[in-house]
Amino acid sequence: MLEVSLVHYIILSALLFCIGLCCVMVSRNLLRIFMGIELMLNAVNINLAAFAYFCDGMVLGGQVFILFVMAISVCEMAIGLVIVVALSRHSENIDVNSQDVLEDKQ
Amino acid sequence: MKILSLSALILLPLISSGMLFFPFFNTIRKIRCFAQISASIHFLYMLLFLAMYNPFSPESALSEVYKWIEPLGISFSLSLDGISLICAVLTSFVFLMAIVASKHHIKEHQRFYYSMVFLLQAAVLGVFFAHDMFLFFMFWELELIPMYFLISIWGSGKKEASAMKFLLYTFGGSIFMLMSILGLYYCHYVQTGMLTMDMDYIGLYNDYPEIVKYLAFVGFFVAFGVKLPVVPLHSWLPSAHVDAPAPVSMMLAGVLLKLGGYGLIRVNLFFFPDIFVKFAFAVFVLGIINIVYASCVAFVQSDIKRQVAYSSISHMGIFLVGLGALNAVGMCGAVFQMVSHGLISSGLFMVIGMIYLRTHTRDISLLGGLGKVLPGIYYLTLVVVFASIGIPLLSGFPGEMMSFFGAFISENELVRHFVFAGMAGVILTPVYMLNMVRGVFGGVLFEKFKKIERMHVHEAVVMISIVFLIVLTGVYPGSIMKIFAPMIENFFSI
Amino acid sequence: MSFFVDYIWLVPLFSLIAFLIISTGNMFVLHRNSRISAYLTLSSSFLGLVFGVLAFIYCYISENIWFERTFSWISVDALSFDFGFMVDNLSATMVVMVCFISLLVQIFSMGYMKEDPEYSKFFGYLALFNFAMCFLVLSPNLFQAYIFWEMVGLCSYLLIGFWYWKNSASKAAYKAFIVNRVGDFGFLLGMVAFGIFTFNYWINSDLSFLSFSDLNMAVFYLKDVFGGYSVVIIGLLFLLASCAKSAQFPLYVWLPDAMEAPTPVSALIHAATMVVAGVFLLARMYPLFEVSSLLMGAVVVIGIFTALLCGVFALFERDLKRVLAYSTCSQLGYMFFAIGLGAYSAGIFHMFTHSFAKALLFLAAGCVVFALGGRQDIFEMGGLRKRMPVVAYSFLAGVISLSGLFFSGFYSKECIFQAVFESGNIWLSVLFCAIGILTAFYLFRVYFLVFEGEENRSVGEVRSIPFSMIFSVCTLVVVSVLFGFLLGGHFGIKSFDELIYYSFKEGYRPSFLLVILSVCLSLSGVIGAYLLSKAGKRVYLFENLRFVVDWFYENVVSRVFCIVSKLFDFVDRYIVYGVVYICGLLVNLFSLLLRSLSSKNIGVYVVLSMGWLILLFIVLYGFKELFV
Amino acid sequence: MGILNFLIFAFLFCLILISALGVVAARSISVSLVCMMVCFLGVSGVFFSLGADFAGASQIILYGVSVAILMSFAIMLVSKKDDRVLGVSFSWRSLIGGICCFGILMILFFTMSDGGRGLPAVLKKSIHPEAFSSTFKTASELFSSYILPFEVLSLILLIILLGAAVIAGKERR
Repeated sequence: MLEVSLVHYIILSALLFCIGLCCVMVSRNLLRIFMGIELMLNAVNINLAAFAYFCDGMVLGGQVFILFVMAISVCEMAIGLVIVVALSRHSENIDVNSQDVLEDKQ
Repeated sequence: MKILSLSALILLPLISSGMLFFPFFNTIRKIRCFAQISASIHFLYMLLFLAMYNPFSPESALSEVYKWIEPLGISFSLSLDGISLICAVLTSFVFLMAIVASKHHIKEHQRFYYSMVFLLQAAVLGVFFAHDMFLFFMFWELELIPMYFLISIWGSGKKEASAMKFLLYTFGGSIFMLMSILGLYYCHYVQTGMLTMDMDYIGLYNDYPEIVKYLAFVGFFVAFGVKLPVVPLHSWLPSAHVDAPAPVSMMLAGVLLKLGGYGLIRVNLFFFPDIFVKFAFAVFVLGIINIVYASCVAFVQSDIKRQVAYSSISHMGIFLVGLGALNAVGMCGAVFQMVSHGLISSGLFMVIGMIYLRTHTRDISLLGGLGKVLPGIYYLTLVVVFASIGIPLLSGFPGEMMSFFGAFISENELVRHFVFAGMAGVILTPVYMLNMVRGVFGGVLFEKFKKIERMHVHEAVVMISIVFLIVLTGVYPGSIMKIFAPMIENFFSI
Repeated sequence: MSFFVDYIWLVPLFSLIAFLIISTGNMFVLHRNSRISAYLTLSSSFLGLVFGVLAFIYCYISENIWFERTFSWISVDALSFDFGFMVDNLSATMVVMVCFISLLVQIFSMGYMKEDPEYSKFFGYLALFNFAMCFLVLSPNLFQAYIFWEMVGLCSYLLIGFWYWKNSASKAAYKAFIVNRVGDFGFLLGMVAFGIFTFNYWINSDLSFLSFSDLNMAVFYLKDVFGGYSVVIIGLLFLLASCAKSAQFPLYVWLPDAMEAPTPVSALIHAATMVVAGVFLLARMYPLFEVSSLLMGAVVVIGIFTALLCGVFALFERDLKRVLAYSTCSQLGYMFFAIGLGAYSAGIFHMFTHSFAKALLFLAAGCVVFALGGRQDIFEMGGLRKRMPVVAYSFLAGVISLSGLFFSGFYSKECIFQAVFESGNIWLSVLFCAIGILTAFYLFRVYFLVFEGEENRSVGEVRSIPFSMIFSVCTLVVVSVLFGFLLGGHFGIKSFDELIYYSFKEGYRPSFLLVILSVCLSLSGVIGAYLLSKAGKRVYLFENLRFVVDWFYENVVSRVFCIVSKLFDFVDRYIVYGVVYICGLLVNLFSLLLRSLSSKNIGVYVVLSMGWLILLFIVLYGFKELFV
Repeated sequence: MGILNFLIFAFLFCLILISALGVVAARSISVSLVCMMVCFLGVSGVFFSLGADFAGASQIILYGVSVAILMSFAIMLVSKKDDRVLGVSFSWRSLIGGICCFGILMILFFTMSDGGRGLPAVLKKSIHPEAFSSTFKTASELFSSYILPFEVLSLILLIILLGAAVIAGKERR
C-alpha cells in the first residue's frame, strides 16, 4: 500500500493545477495572477515527469518536454511582467477589476 | 462551331456588361446606345433559337457539358427544353424593353446600371439553362447581387431597407434549396456511389428514402415559393416594387417571378412527380389563397405600384392553380399564364413608370383625369389592364382558361370541388384593376397636371411592342403553345 | 346565294378591320375627329348588313339549314377549343337586326357626336362592338360564345365610359363592367362544369367541343349520367349570366347608370343588341333549360318580378333616358317570362320587335336631348310636339308599338298573351295583364309629359336637329311599324314562328277575345297616363323607391368587400410583416445579451473561458456515443 | 526502502500544496512570492524523486531563483505607487471562478478514475527502485529527435528578449 505510484503524482499535479487556477481567477493583483500561472505550469511539469518515469520506459521523452515547458514559461513570465510594469505606469494600479477599457460602455 | 450555343447566349450579356467599363464609353448617350444595341442583338439571337427549335428532335436540347469541379462531380452543363426556351425568350424581351425604357428613369451612374442589368440577365438565363444542380444554385444566388444594387442605388423611398428585405427573403429561401440539393447529392452518393450534381442523375433517380424526398420537396418548394410569391412569403415583393425604379421593377416582375415558377416545374414536378401528386391539393389551395388574398389587398392599396405588385401575386396564384391541377391542360395553362404575366406586368410597370416620371406621385387620391392629357398612354394601359383581367383575345385569357379547365379535370377530388373559389379571381381582378384605371385616368383633371408632356417616342415603341405581343399571344395562343405543349404532354403521358 | 352563308364570317371581319384601321390611325395619322373613321365604320356595317340580309334570305328560303365551319384554336392533348361560325335561322336574323340597328345608330351618331373631340374613337368603339356582337351571334359553340360575351361586356365598358373625364361616367362604366363580370363568372363556371361533366360525350362525338349543334344530346347524356340535380346547377349558372347581361332582377342595377353613355350608345347597346344577348343565350341553351321544370319556373319568376319591379321604378323616374332604361329591363323581363313559359318563338319575336321599338325611342330621346342641349329631366320639358313634330310622332309610334297597341309590338305581345293563357296559371295571367297596363301607363306618361301639354317656360331655345338623326329615326319608325305586320303570317310570308321555332311550330292563331282584352288593357293604361299628366306634373309618391336597391348595392355589397379587403390588408401589413419583424427583434435581443457578456474585464474573460470549458466537457461527454 | 520513498513523497506533497495555498491566500504580495519559491523547490524535489535530476536542477535554477528575483523586481517596481493591498476579491466573479476551478478538479479526478470505474492498470505501476542518471539520456534525446523545437525555442527566447526591452524601454508620458 505504501509505495508511491503514478496515481499519487497525478493527484498532486491535479491539486496543484487547480490551486493555480483558483489563484488566477480569484486574485485581483495582476502579479498574483502570474504566480498562479506559474503554479499551473509546474503542475503540468510534474505530470510530464511522472509519466516519463512510469510509462515512458527508457525513452524519457517527457523530461525533454519539461525543459521546453520551462523555457516557454520563462519567456511568458518575462513578457508578462514587462506588460505589468508598463500597465502600472500607464494606469497607476494593476488591479484587474479596474482595467475595463474594453468594456462596452452603453 | 455550331451557331446555336447556350453558353454563348449566357456569355453575351456578361461580355457586354464587362465592355461597358471601357473608357471608350464616356458619354451617357454612348453607354445607352451600346446597351440598347447589345440587348437587341441578344434578343435577335434568342429569336434565332426560337425559330430553329423543334420540340420533337432529340438534339434540340443543345446540351453542352464542360468539366468544372471534377472530384465533386460538378460540371458546367447547360441544356434547353420547351419551357426554359419560352422563359428565356420572355427574359431577353423584357430586358430589352426595360433597357430601352430606362432612358429617363436612370439619371446617374448609367454605366454601372447597365452593367448590373446585363449581369442580371446573364444570371437569369443561366438559371433557365442550367442542367447541373450546383450551377442552378449558383446562378440563382448570382442574380441576387445585381438586383440588390439595382434596387438600393437607383430606387426611391426607403430603398436600402426594401433591397435588404428582398435579399434576406430570397437568401432565406435559397438556404432551404441548398439543404435539399446537398441532401439529394449525399443520398445519391450513398446509394449509388457516384458523386454527381447532374440533374438527370440526381433528379430522375427516384428511389431516395421517403423522408428525404419529402424534405427535399418542401425545401425546394419554400425556396421557389419565396421567389414566386406564395402568400405567406410574399411581403418582400410589394416593398421591393414600390422602391425600385420602373425599369427594374419591370425586370423584377417580368422575369424574376418566372424563376420561381420555372423552378417549381423543373425541380419540384419533374424530380418528385409522386410527391407532387400528394401535395397537389396543397399547391392548389395556396394558389386560391394567392388569388383571393392578393386581389383583396390590392383593392385597398393607395399606391398604384403596390397595387400592381399585388396583382402580379394574384396572377401567379393562377399559375399555382394550373400547376396543382397536375394534368397537361393545367400545366399548359400555368406556363402560358407565366408568359402572359411576364408581358402584362412589365407593361403595367412601364405605364406606372411613365406616370411617375410626369407626375412624381403614385398615390391614387392625388392622381386623376390623366386620360385627357395622356391619351396615348391611356389607350395602351386599357389594353394591358384588360389583358390582365383576362378578356379573351388578349394574352391573359388562355392561361386562365386552361388552368381552370385543367383544375376541373384533375383526378384529385378536392381540387375539382374548390375550383370555383379560384374562379372568384375572375370577378376580383377587374374590381381593383379598373378601380386603379378609373382613379388614375378617369375623373376630373387636377390643374397641376395640365401641362405634362406627351408620350416620348421610345416609350411608345416599348408599349406598342408589349401590346403587340399581348394581342398576338391572345389571338393565336398556338404560336407559343406548340413550343412547350409537346414537352408537357409527353411528361404527363408517362 | 349560299356564297353569303359560306362567307358570313366576313360581316364581323369588316367591322374588325374598320376598328383596327381607326385605332392604329388614331394613334399616329388620323386627326382626332376626322370624318374618315365615321365613313369607315358606316361602310363596314352597311356591307355587313348586305351580307346579313342575303344570308337571311338564303336561310328564309331553304328549310332550316345548319351551316357550320370551325378551326381549332387551342388544342392540348384531350381538350381542343374551336373557333368559327355557325348559321341558322336565329343567328341569321340576329345578324341582320344587329347590323341594321348599328348602321342606323352610326348614321344617327354622325350628327349627334359632331362636335365631340374624340369623334373617331367613338366610331372605333362602335365598330369593335359590332364585331363582337356579330361573332357572339354567329358563335358555333359555347366557348366562343363566352369569348365574345366578354368582348361585348368590354365594349359596353368602353362606350359607357366614353366621356371618362366625367366622374359619374367612369363610375357607371366601372359598375357596369363589374356586374357583367359577375355574369361572366357564372357563364365561365357553368360552361366549364357543363364541358367537363359531358367530357367523354364530346370526345366520342365528332363535333367540336361544346358545340350548339347537338346540345340536347349532350344534355340528355348529362341528365342520365349525373342526374337532374347537376342540370339545375348548370342551368342556374347560365341564368345568372343572362341575368347580368340582360339586366334582370338581381343584377339590373348597372343599366340605369349606363345612361351616362352618349345616347346613340344607349340606343345601340343598352336597348337593342347587347342586353338582348342574355335572351340569345337562353335561346341557345334552351335544350338545357327545357329539361327541368324548376329552371323554367326560375326563369319565369325572374322575368315577371323584374318586369313588375322595373315597371314601377320607370313610373317614378325623372330622367328621360332612365325611364327608357327601366322599360328595357321590364321588356326583357317579358322575354325571359315568355321563354320561361316555353313560348320560345314568341319570346324571340318580342325580342326583335322590342329592339326596333326601343332603339327608335332612344334615338328620339337622343334628338330631344340634343335639341335641348343635354337636359334630360322630363319635368322640365313639355309641349315639344309643336317644336319638333317629326321626333314627337316617331316617339309616339315607338310608344304605341312597345305598349302593344297597334304596330309590331302588338303581334309579339299577342303571341306571349296566348302562351300565358295556354299555360293556364291564373296568377301569371293576372300579373301579365297588370304589367301590360303598367308598360302602357309609364310609356304614355313620358310621351304626354315631354311632347303634349302647354309650353314649359324653362325649355328655352331648341337647336335644330340635323338630317342624319331625322333620317335614322324615320327609317326605324318604318321598320318597327311594318316588321310585326309582315311576319304576322299574312300574305303568304312565313310567320315568325315558322321561321324560328324550337321543336314544334306554335303557330300564330289570333283568338279574337285575347286581342280585344290586350288592346283595351293598353288603352286603359293610356287613359290613366293622360289623366295623370293632366292632373299635375309632380308625382313624389315613391320618388326614392329605386334608391333602396341602389343603396343596398352601394353600401352593403361594396362596404362588405372593403371591410374584407381591409381585413386582409391588416393581416398582410401586421401579421405577415409582424412575424418577420419579431424574428428581427429576437436576433437583436440575443446579440445584445451576448455583447454584454463579453465586454467586462480580464477576470471575467478567464472565468468565462473556464465555464465554457466545463460546459464543453459535459456536452462532449454527454454525446460521446455520437462521436465514437 | 519503499517506506522512505513514501515518506519523502508525502513530505513533498504537503510542502507543495501548503505553499501553493499560501500563494493564493497570502495578504501581501511578497509573502505569496516566498510561498511560491518554496513551492517551486518542492516541485524540484519531486523531479529528483522521479529520477529526472537534470529537470530538478534546472527547476531549482530557473524557477526557484530567477523567477523569484524577476517577480520581486516587478513587485518593487509596481507596488510603490498604490497602497491598497490587492488581496482576494470577494466579488461574484471570484465565487464563480472558485466553483469553476472546483468543477475542473472534479473533471480531472473523473477522467483519472476512467469514468468512475476505478483506476486503470497503467496508473497503478509503482516506483522503480533502480535510479539512473537521466541527464545523458535527455541530452541525447534533445539533440536527436527534438532538435527542431530546440532551435525554435532559441529563436523565441531571442524575440522575447528584444520585445521585453522595447516595451519596458519607452517612457510614455
